[in-house]
Amino acid sequence: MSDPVNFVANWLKTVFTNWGVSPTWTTIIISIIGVVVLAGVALVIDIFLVWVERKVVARFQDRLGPNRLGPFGLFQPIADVIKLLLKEDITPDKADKFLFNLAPVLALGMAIALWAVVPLAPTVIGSDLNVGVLYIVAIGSISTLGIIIAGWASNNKFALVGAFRMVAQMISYEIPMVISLLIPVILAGSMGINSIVKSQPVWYIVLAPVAALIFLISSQAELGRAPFDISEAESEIVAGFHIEYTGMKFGLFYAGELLHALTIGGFFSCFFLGGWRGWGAETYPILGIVYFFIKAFFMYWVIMWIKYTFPRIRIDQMLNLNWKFLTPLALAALIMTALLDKIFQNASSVVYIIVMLGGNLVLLYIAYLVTGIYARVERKKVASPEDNRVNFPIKSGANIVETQSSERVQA
Amino acid sequence: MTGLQILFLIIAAITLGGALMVVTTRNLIHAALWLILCLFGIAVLFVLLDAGFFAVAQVVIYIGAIAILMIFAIMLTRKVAKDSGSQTNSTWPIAGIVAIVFFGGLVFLFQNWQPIHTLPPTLPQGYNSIEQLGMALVSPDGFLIPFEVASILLLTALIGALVIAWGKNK
Amino acid sequence: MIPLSWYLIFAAALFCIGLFGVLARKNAIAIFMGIELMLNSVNINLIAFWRYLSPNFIAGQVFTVIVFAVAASEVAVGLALIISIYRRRSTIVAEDINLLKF
Amino acid sequence: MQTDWLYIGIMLVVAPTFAILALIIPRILAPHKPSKLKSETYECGIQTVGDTWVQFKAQYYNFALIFLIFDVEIVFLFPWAIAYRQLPLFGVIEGILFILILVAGLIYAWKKGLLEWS
Repeated sequence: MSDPVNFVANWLKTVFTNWGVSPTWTTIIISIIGVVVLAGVALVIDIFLVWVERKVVARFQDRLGPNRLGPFGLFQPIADVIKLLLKEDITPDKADKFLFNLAPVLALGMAIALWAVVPLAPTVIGSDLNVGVLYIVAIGSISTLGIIIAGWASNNKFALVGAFRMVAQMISYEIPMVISLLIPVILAGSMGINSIVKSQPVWYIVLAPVAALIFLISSQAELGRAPFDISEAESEIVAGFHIEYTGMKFGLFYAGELLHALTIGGFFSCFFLGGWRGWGAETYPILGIVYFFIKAFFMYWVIMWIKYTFPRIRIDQMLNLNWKFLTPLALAALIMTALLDKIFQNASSVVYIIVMLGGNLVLLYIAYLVTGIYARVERKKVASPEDNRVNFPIKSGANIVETQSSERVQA
Repeated sequence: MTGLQILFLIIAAITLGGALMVVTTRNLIHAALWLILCLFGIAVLFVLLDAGFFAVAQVVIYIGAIAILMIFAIMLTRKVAKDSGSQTNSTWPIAGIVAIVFFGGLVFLFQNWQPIHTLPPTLPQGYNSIEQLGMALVSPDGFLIPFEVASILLLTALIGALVIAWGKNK
Repeated sequence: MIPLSWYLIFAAALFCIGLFGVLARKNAIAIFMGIELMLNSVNINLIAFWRYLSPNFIAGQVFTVIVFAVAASEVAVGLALIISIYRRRSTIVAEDINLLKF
Repeated sequence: MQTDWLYIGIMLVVAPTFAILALIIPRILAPHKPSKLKSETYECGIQTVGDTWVQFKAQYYNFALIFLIFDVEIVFLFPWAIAYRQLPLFGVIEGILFILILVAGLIYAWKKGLLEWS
């Protein structure tokens, strides 16, 4: 009974075979059952995430959060869902009706679809695709498209501006994210996510901390969460691309964002924290599921921590951070990892780990120095007497954040 | 008729329908979205052809980048996109005839070619075509020169596009 | 099993629809969409030939990758040209761009 | 191989179906009283002026362009990364050369000030 999921699957297989169902159809039916169960579990977790999010943000802000409905307010999200289901659904007259409805479906659907390749345990994985990493990127592209559709179909100025900002941000941050994903692929020699997890006796966060950091930052931007939430800056464009959405349609966007955040946490744990790996996970796959979710929720907590700690950054700062800092750093890390790994691949594992870790730390230190010099030059430019105070760089359509804090974000 | 064949026919019908909508729809944004549907159908066909890498690459490059670039370009030139008049040339019937004749000619040529009725050979066990592709791309006996030239091509395209679009203003 | 001919006919049909788009559409961006369809039909052919005729010889896949790069470059430069024309002439209707016509 | 994709295909059908279900249930349960005022375009309470023609900032296009080129580059690099274990040092350096050539494009855009948001 160490592996209940496969036990049930095999039992179903024998049942169907005894009924005289052909092997092909057996596979198809079991796949459908597997998909429905996985998607259902993802949705239930998603509802639960509403509670987690509200509770954690309350704690960060020294509040209590939902605490009336059920123990620790645990039934609050259920009440939320019932409320959303009973709310009137308004479609604006000028909206493109079909596309307007398609966008939230894509938002939640793609967040669920990502779970198809997440290895929950050594033997519990929807589909051990040999192009798993690129599959994640591809699904990310489709969600980007969903946002453009949402912004355009709403036929609303705020929605369109919000969608453009969001898309510019998502496509920009996709570059460092994918480059940082190339590093685990190189180290594991495979794009299959399960094989990447399997090849991590030493967690990749030790071998490639720079890639882990870049992945964390850029996926935060990919999610459009604070500090990268200029796309829904309440003070200027009200709510961004989902301004016209009401009731359950908005609920789908919200649920999609929360589930996507947890999924990013799960992928981070797969790529850099050893996924389901842990004591006894090989023999008792059920333990692997527990380890995986502990790591995924830890990373989800980190993502929330970042979200509720940093102020929103301006759009020019957002783009600068991406193109002038993260992308070059990611490329440098990729080149360094490829070279070091090739040169030291026959060295003993202790030497190998020290070299990789050392290389990454040296790279981080160089990046720190270069950014410091760059920041000093920029500060001098801003503080030079001829344009002192008059041309204080308040960019159009961006909210005002102090230059000081922005430099801290960039550094 | 096997299940795979039915699947192929459904996908092919959706893709060709999407392609027809691309070339006939008035609203350019809609045309771009139909194009995306069509490209997605082609990605599914790549899966049927055992080229999973190209399926995801198709989605990443065509849908994730090229289609979005097109939508941005449509947005930039929106005064035209709103143009409610006819979206086709006056010579469109000729174009239609040319296309149909071309299609007929291609199908006629296929008939005289023997290997067209081959069925796919089974791939060897454990054959990793992505790995083979990666090896071929950087081995000097393989496609090293095209690989590096592709890089230079992309670089030239980037610089050229930036210069063409914004050259004078900076 | 799907015979090779199905893929070839499908690709031919897609190519001709793209050709029609290129010849018939007014808007330059729509013409680009037609070109994309044609390039994609070529890709299907390349992959189908690789799979059916020479699965052990990887050239078909390499060509497809190169076509991806060419398509991306072509879209980048082409759309930049269109935007450049739009900024100068405020039109992207292919018929109206006739400075070089004689 | 094909069974892996079968699962993905079913997932890509089922996942949106779940979302569509979530949209259909309110149709049955929720009240539906449309009014002209309610279905107007929202603009902070004031009347909407003109149509949705917003000034599209040309910079967005720039970034999409750079993104496109780098995206293609990354797709080229994935087969290289998978074959990485089998490659000699020479092959690895080929891949790095490929990256460096494209970095030149990034540096060009940076130097020309095309990465600035103005």
